[in-house]
Amino acid sequence: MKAVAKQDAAGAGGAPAAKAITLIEAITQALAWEMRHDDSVVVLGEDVGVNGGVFRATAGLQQQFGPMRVLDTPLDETTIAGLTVGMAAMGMKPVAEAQFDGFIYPMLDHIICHAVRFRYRTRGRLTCPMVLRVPWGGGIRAPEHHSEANEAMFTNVPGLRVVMPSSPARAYGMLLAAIREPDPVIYFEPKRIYRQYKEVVPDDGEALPLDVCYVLRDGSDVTLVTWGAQVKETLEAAEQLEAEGISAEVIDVATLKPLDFATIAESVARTGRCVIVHEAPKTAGFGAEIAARLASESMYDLLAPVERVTGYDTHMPLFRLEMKYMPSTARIVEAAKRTLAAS
Amino acid sequence: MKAVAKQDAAGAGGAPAAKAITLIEAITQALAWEMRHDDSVVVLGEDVGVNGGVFRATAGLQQQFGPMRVLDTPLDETTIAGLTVGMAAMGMKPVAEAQFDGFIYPMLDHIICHAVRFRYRTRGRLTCPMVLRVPWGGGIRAPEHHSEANEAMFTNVPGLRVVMPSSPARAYGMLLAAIREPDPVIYFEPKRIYRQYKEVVPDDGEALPLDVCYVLRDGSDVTLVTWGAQVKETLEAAEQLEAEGISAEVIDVATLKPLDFATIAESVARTGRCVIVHEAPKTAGFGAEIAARLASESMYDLLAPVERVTGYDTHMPLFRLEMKYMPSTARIVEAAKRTLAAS
Amino acid sequence: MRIAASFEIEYLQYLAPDGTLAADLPPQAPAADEVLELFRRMLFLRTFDGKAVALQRTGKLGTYAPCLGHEATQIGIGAMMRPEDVLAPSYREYGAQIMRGVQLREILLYWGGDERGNDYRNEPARHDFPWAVPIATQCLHAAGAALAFKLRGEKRVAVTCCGDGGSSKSDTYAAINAAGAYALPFVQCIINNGWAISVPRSAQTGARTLAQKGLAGGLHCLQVDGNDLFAVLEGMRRAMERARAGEGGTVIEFLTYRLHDHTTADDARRYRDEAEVKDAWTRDPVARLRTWLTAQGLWDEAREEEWIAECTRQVDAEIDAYLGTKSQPPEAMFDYLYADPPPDILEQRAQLLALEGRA
Amino acid sequence: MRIAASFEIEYLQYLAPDGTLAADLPPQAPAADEVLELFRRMLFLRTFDGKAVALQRTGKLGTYAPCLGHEATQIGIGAMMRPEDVLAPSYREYGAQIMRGVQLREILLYWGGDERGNDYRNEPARHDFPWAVPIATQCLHAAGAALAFKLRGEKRVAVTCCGDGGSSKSDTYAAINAAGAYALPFVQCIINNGWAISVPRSAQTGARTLAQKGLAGGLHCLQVDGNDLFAVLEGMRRAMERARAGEGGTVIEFLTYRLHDHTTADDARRYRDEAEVKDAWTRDPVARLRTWLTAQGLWDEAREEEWIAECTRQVDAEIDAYLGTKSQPPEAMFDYLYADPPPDILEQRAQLLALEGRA
Ligand SMILES: Cc1ncc(C[n+]2csc(CCOP(=O)(O)OP(=O)(O)O)c2C)c(N)n1
Ligand SMILES: Cc1ncc(C[n+]2csc(CCOP(=O)(O)OP(=O)(O)O)c2C)c(N)n1
Ligand SMILES: [Mg+2]
Ligand SMILES: [Mg+2]
Repeated sequence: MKAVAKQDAAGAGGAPAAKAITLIEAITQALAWEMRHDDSVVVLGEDVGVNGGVFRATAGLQQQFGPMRVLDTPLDETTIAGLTVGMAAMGMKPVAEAQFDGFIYPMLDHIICHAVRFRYRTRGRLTCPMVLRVPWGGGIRAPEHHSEANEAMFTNVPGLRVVMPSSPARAYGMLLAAIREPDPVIYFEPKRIYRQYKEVVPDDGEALPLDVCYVLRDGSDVTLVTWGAQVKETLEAAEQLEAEGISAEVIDVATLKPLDFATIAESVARTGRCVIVHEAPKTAGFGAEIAARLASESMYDLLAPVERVTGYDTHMPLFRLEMKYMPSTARIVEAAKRTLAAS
Repeated sequence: MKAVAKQDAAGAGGAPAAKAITLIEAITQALAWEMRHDDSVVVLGEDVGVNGGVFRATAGLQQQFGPMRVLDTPLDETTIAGLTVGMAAMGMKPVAEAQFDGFIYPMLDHIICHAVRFRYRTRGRLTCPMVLRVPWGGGIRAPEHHSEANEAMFTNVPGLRVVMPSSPARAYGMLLAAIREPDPVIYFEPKRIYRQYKEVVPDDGEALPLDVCYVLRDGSDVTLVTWGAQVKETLEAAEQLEAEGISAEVIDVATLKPLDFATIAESVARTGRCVIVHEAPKTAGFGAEIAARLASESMYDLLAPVERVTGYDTHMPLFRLEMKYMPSTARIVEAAKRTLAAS
Repeated sequence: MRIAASFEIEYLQYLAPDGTLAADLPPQAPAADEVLELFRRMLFLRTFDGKAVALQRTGKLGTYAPCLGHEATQIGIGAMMRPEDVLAPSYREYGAQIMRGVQLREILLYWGGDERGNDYRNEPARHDFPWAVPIATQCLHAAGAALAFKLRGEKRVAVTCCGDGGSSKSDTYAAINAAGAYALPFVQCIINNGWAISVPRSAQTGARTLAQKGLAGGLHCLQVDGNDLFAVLEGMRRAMERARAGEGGTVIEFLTYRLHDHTTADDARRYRDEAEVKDAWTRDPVARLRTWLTAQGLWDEAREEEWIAECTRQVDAEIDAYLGTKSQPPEAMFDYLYADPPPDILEQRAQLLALEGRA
Repeated sequence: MRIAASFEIEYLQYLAPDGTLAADLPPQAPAADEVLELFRRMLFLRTFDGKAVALQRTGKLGTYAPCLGHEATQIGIGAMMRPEDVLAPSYREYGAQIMRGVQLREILLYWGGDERGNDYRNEPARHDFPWAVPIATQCLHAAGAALAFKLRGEKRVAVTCCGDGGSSKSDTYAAINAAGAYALPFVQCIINNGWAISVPRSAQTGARTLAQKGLAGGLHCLQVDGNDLFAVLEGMRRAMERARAGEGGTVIEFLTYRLHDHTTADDARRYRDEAEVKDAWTRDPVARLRTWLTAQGLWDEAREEEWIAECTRQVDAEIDAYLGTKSQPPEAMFDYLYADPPPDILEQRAQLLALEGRA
């Protein structure tokens, strides 16, 4: 599956009448495609049926595929996770929706103790091809527990794949890949940019790889590494830096686990500087893993200390202060300049 | 609470008739001391009562303090976590036991969504002074799920304290501190060294700080950083290195969150080299955070790439292969030498 | 056929939907003037609820979960608790909370995105649990509180609420199980309003009643008409007395209806038949009690008008207090994180202040 | 008094502890020769169990969870399943598993620290779930399997087991709830052997029976004498028929007793009265059925001696196969991790090989 895929597939396909869609519409489009082409794909979660999901990601799917393919579940995340594992072990391809990032903790036991272990535990006799879709992160003025950036805790779990698309095209291609993947995938959806912009995404069933980072912008002075909704601020920062004559490369990690470190290392080998941007708290956030690999595998390339621009090591505040919590464009620009001043 | 405490308190106190005890006996001793001196301390968990815990950490406590202070719980980790939070919010100091590391995942929801948030959420009106004791790690030829090193997932959680003692004296002093701490503490117990050796630990009620690393051995060529049961192999590695004329400093992190990075940085400033050793899988293990901070705060001190010697990014195998999974003395020695060859 | 065990679950209803008595009032029913006072609280709650929705619609409040239709259940639950008891609510039990001293401005602050809303200033709410958004987790906290009371020998009861959706949650089952295992002074209120966002009660479980979930843990079980204040009070009275007498916990299912959308972020027309809502209005808890009180000669249109005006004044004053509350400074996100904040946290706090130009 | 709902839970027992009939055998009871065959399996299981414990005591096996006393329950459960059904066991249901083709060498490999023990080679076990150590998580997997069967229109039943301790676990409640909500072909066997390690059944819950946990989800509930093979078979028959007929799930509580320590790592004398164990032996499922079969003229000491000798031969052959199985090479820990292993994993695998001098 590994491939040099630095560009989105968008626009490349020959599907008819492709129209511009948002990130969340791309998710719906991918679900529908795969459900049309694979009978074993089943969608389940709270309010995913008639209501089409609280974010409308599954809008219309129950009407299209019926209540035996799109299932509302009882209100219990343990139930959703456990059912999903059981269904997957029996040869279905369940795509479960977590309603919000803050409600996934009761699912961890079944993911960590079972989903990622069935293949290993039974020496390949049973497997667990499931996808857990998780609307992720802050910035939508939602109530408590609706704005968590908790991807890091999954990245230490063996056997898992953890991805987070940040564009409509990547959302489409990576969701198709996630459903087709024979092992469990956590698919984080940056909800702040669900409807940020539209992009033409041909509905051609073309999957994207689940193990490559995307270089969104080339640059030569500093490498900005990020994922999810922060792609927005990071690209803005790169533009501001350009205005000041600083050339920033922007990498969307997109696939956190397994990590395509080669793409990051190659960039840092050229720039000598790296700023890692993420919304989750700094300490032991996934940025730490990237910085750690730089410290060991790219040490001699580094011209300046690795910077991390992240959420603070406190809780995501209620919404009056949430934007003060998150990495801002200004903080990214400042950190990038620090790396340039350092050497 | 921050203090320069590079030596154990062992031997320093004036308590009568101190005798040499194992790490697990030190835990029992600390529980008994604190229960004698604070009526609000209550111990709960599966089999902690008459049976004294499957590892015997609570042996004798129910006889001493009665069934209203030492409670067997129904067999449900969600229950244990939720009851603990509720009791703590009502002014008790519950010390909950998880029977094994592999069974704590159903507890995460109450820890992450509530225990660490009550103070924050209510602006100090309610708090959650609780301790979760978790027998941790592999190497005892136990069945599946009894040998997990899952500390990293807690370290990205704001408001939590995460500690792991690796000697009887530290086990005693840090458990007292954990119980007295007004905020929730995850107290990991490296079960492989529960009975590794005995040490005189005066039963004097003296707590140790919860935010310092311990320098177990001074050295000048390379800094070996570790925690938990791997302290054993790391100290052995330091001895082997010494025999080859290499002076290794050994730091027991002991308190993972908050991290006393200053002690590590100070050491690396002198040695210029760092090997981080842990049992958990490498990717996004807590070693990543330490390496990341070195990459950003100690970059100019580093004379060689930071090395991580860790468990592999796979599941802890069943016991026939478990020792092949864990960082061995040989792997640590080899990594240390690599850092010396590098510069 | 040998029978291992058999069970019966009682149903309580005194006031029929049309406001006439369906059964003799229980001997312990409160005096008419006390009932009148509770009715006033129901109207107060409804006044507040409507204004909170309006505030949200005009952008002055975040997402808000209305309690329209739940007035009898909520006010009745709060009314039967003593100050020393403890309440562990979900996110919707304003009525019960108001009875315990929670201020409207606190409710508004919380839904307005400000943590201070959970810092209830008045007793006895001050020792109650805050709103719990993760469904039903509060049920286990209440069981933990009840366990603390029992271990300390205190005569206090822990009362908790969850919805029909919440009754499916592992935590609710766990709380019921623990309450039974330890014979705790614990009351699990299951507020069955027919819907969990878009999922109807029928899709949550195959159980005939939600009350019977208590049987799984050996608790006492009751089903009551949650739109009948008398039934709510009587059900709660029995449960609280049992708990105080050391006889253990009770699960009460309150049958009511969510007359509004789930929250202001929801549009129930997507999944719910308007006819069902219309029908539910015929069982409105407020109208029903009004009819009865009017028949008793204790209420009339003039008194209602006067009282609504008074409610409006009080609610508006609280709204003003809410709107006049300045946001916390950004560094508040670091406060109350740890009793004893570690250096890294203090450093990040300083960084934030510097960024704000206030270093 | 108005009753919202009422319930009765039936208790099944046919063979009394003394081996005489306590009630007429059910019409659907298997013929005597079939019963005899199942009795032979019970003896086979007991022979294996004793030898497994001995293997552990001599250092040739890791921690092992014996099934002494559970023979009638386990063999009966396995006997009533069809090949196309699926079993999601805990860690102790060897009897049911053997009925489905799991080999003794596989059981031994698993407890001997080798993942290959879970790679059941024989049908129909090959599509069953592996042992589940995290208590009761398998119950939800069975519910998920049952949901898959229902969605695909397959006439298959998912059967799962947990203990009395496991009946307290959130997952068990969740499975029961889901089975009721979706009306699944699901059978939850609660094997009440009196103890969860050191915690007695009485400390797990306030419920009078464990069977009644099914009421919480609207499932059918049964309590059976788990030491009476006839009762086990009849209880399972009813549950399986209901499930196959699309009538939904059943919870069956099997009353049995853990005659051994919890595992070979446990010492039950620390917490359990020897007198209780002695008393439990008077209800031994094997002795009871032996008495009945002997009374029928179908069994005697000579036949028992001969069969035990045969069991010993078969078990010993399996033990030899186990002891003769070479450990997996260390790099096996990287295999079967991902279908498509990422480069980092392949690199770590290569590092391990290099360390082993096999690069
Ligand atoms: C653990 C968890 N999962 C999902 C949600 C999202 N959610 C909020 S309210 C709700 C429905 C609750 O329904 P019910 O329990 O009946 O209470 P009601 O809202 O009707 O009062 C859901 C699914 C949540 N808050 N917590
Ligand atoms: C989630 C979880 N918590 C704790 C344990 C440790 N443990 C193993 S067996 C057991 C007791 C189980 O008792 P029961 O369910 O009655 O089954 P039995 O062993 O009697 O067959 C416990 C606590 C575990 N395996 N999983
Ligand atoms: Mg509801
Ligand atoms: Mg048991």
